[in-house]
Amino acid sequence: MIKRGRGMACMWYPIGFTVAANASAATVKVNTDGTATLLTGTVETGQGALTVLGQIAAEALGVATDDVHVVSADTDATPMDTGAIASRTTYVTGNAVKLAAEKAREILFESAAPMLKVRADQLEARDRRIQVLGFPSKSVTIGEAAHYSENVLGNPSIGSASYNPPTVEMDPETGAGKPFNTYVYATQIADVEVDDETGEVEVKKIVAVHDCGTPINPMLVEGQIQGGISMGVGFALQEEILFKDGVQVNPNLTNYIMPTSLDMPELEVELVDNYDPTGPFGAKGAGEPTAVPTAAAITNAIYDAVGVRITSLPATAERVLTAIEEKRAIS
Amino acid sequence: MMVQLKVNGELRSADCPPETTLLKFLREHLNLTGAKLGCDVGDCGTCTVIVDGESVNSCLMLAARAAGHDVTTIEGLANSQQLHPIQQAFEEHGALQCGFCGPGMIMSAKDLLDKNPEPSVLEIRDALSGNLCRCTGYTKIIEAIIDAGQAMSEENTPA
Amino acid sequence: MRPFDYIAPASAAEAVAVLAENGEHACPLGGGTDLIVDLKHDAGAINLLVDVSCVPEFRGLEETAEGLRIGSMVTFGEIMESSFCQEKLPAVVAASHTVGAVQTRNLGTLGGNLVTCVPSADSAPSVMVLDSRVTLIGPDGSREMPIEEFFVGPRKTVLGPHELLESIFIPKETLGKPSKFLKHGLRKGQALALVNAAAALWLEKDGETISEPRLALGAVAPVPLRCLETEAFLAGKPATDKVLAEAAEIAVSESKPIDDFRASKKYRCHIIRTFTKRVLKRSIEIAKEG
Amino acid sequence: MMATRTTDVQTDAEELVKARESQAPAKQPLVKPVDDPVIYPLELPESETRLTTPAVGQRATRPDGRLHGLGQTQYIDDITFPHMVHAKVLRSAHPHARILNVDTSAAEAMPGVLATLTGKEIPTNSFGPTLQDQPVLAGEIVRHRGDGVAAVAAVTEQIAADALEKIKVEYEPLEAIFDPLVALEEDSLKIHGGDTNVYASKVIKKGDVETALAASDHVIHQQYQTQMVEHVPLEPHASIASWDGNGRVSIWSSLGRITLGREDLARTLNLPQAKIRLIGTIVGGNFGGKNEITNEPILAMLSRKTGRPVKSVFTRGDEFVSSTIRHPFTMDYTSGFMNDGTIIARKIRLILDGGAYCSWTGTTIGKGSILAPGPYNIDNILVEAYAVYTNKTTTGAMRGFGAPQVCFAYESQMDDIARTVGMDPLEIRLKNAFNEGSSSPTNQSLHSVAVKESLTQASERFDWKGWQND
Repeated sequence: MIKRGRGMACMWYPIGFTVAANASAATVKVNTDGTATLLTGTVETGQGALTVLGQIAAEALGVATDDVHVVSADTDATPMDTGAIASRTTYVTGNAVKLAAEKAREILFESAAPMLKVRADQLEARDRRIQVLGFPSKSVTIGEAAHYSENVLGNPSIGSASYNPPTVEMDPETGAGKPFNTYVYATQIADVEVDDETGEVEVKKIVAVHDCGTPINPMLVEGQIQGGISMGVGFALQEEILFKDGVQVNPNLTNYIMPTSLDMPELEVELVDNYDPTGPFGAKGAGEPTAVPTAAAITNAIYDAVGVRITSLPATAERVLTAIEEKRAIS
Repeated sequence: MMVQLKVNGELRSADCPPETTLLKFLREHLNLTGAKLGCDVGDCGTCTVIVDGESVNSCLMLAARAAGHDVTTIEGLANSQQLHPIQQAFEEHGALQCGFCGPGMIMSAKDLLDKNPEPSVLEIRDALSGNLCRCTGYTKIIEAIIDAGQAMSEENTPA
Repeated sequence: MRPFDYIAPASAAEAVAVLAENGEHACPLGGGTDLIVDLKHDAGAINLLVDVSCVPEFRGLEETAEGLRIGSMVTFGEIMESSFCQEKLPAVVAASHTVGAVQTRNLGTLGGNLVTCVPSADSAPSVMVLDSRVTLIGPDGSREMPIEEFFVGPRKTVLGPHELLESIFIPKETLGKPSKFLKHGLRKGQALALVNAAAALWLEKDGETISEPRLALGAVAPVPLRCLETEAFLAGKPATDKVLAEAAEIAVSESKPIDDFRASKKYRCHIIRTFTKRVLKRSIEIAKEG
Repeated sequence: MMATRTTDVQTDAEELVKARESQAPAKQPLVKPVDDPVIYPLELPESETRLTTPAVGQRATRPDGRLHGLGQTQYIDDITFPHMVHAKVLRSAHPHARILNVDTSAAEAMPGVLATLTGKEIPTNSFGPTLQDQPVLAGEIVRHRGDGVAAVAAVTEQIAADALEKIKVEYEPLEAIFDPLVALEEDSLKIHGGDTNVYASKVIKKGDVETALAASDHVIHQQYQTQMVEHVPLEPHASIASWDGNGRVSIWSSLGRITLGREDLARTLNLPQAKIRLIGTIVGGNFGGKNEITNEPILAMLSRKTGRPVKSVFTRGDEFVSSTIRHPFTMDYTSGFMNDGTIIARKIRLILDGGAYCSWTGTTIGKGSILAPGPYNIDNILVEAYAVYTNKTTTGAMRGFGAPQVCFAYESQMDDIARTVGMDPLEIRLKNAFNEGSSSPTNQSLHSVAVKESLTQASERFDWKGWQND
């Protein structure tokens, strides 16, 4: 018989390394036509990091995403970066990019101020223009300001900066300290069906609501969450490297069972409205935490469906059936 | 041995050892690197190309076996004016993350939509089950294929 | 892959001759979904592949007065797309649909799946329950036999050194016979079978009595297993849950499942029991639906 | 010492390979088509999402996404250089053994083989993000089956693979430990010497857990276990190294962190960092598995020996056996709570199966321990965590660094607590969840906290309250 159940799990997850320094540096150069180049030492590993970093630079400069070209991942050309790890890119590298872009913007403000006959601190950059606060009609284009700055004043608009999240060493006896500067939070809820004659679990739907601070690019955050859940589903139900005498017995994609398109449930993803004042434009991060609560949500739903507590992952059909039979034997 | 076949509408030929797979032939002899090697045994689908209108794992097919046949690869979908509707939809939906599964995924989608322009979600999932993706959870890929199917139907409907 | 030569003969006779000439060094190539994988791991003595996938005698779905002839090199994709198969052989179509994924089904062939002869071959039970016969062709001409006799052991068939599987024949009496195929794997997509099960049966005019029952199971024994004792028990019995439960126990006793990393023997026995009941029950429902 | 093969030998090898014409790939089509059938769109309009200001908050499309869809992205395996050769690594035949001798002479004698490499030739044969306990190629001891023992560079991948079979390695098998609980035992064999297999530990202590457990209305205990999991990036690890006439080496790699990668390369190769250029390309999936060097130093050495660019791409099997994987956790959770559902104590013991080498275990045990009590206000906490060596695949960074493991435990236990006191799973979580300003297990005051918001919003979207089981 098919039994249905639901289960929830929430989680918290830190951004960046545990206490250890994990700095990022960035350089932003505004070209004389108002476009810009961002140099970052991080690597695009699929998350969309470069798109997000470009959006952060664009936001700080008041231009559009497409105006910023991102150069990355070449030790001969790009500044140091701790890399695509620990869900840190948007937050740590993002902060470095924002600071670098702001430095470049300061140079633009200094050159635009005499053009507009105001003080630099009376200016803002938006919609590809540098304009007087409160008087948007009084403006020059960013290209005009950059050209004037570089080719007339001889002061090219370039900014470099770095960021390292502030932490406090942990006490070796108690762990007390501030290992991370910020954390994200999430809840996932699973709707499952369990075949109580075979132990097979079919995840029908997962609702996932995640906090990532400000989503710099909501589409990419959703993609992270959906992908993280697919890893969570595999962790919950199917995936396991098996050994016999120290030799892996299933080191291939035929016998290592990761979810295919037919094994993934319908996913409903939402973001919590949140803002972290320590992140770039309020952003935190989204990469790893997406995979964290899925397995517990699913095993809690299995309990709800058939009343058995799976304490050992993965919850394979055989394991679930064994638990069901043990429960029947007791009752 | 000399292998001659039609790739993306053009006659191509190259001399290759008989044990050359179609994947190796495309990548190393024709420099068409869109199809990828992900597992080399037909599990992951990153090498998917279309031969005579049917999608196949090019890592499991010998180039010699494909000789004289009509092969379509990811490089044959767009033209100088526009992306193929599936490529367009994948881009708009952010359906690809690391992108390594992308060319194979898009070729499987093309095989499906060429035969069934309005597939159900289950039919799409079934059509993609030979293309593993570790980044996306397949969600945005499925959404993109639904959109692409609609776009392709509209293209084919006389105004 | 290690170097080998390749030849694509134009006829069955030529294929047999080439194989005979080259002895153990030659190996026939069908869809390649198993063989190419094997060759990538270890080519052994093989240095010549004889591609029989396009040999005309091994191709085509052909309806004759006696039944349906399926060329051994007909792909699973072709079986699934055939409207005749969809109508008359739904269990074979369903089994074909569970083989690998679209790309492998477009390359992989019914004959290749049977010749490879792994215990979990998905297509085997579905054609076994339809009283299929196979035709082999070799240096000494051709011979025909019931499909059960074709399988000898894991990865071993009756095929002689230079013999090839030419076709699978399904007699007209079983075309359209109520049948069902079910598969239990570790996931839904691209699943290898832990157990697969096929059944075919008629109900007598009373709508209750089981007639000419057939049951075949995959991945439960060294070869795809036709459950003759279970069938003998079911023949003439009423189609009740109690009878099916008893039949399931007989099917378990006929099976010899293994213990491996995918599942324990105990679990496989449980699935054999459950799936025997389910596949028979669904077949009965189909028979009742007429 | 770097032994460089003479030009004569190289030329001989090339001649022999040419002689096997039918076996070596011809790199260019012999019949050049009149029109190249590859036509990429060049004049495509950009998506509005990329052209709109403000940029933040836009669902901006990815410039790399378009290239992925066109098949135009260049991953490492899509890059070739003139005269490039291919490397393969021989893996250990034992989970734990002493290497007595490695004889590569038969492999080197094969036509098409240009160079071999063993661990003894690596200038500094160790690396690792926390402890440098992992060899690039095993020198004296192999500690799991994924350890490399020798490498070959040859003109084709197949010749390189064939050459591996010609390498003779003499081993003295040693006792191996596969169970982390056995590895913890005092008299167990010590995989890296010393007096313990525990190579990382962590304690988190807050309040007085024993007193609070004694004062609890209810105490429940459960042990939870998780398994070894592989990242399965669709793109296997790949890299190319090319040494130039200025003594600089350029390395294209699927690494996700090039700055620290270059430090590791400089250390293992004993080269100034300025002599190394490390280029990250678009990585075909990382998930934590591409955060350490693998074959890069080997390829650099082989490039220096052969004078050729050298490429290697992991097979899918290498990916499982030789890259890092997720730590299995054995987790003992004891929770003390009151009749109203308030959790007042949580005592946790974590044992991490650390595999053969440390890799990112330091981060995993740290995050795992800090996060282990869950996002809840619990005044009395004790977490003790230990990572131990075993003779299995190296466990390292994987999406979540221990968090998915401990979340499975703490969230399973939350439901059991709810059931014990007769509360709904949502209510028990809302009752105990962090607020803005809550004190974390390490006494950190938390900001921008959103546990309750996520719980409420998810429950509404799911219709938790209106949901019926059937």
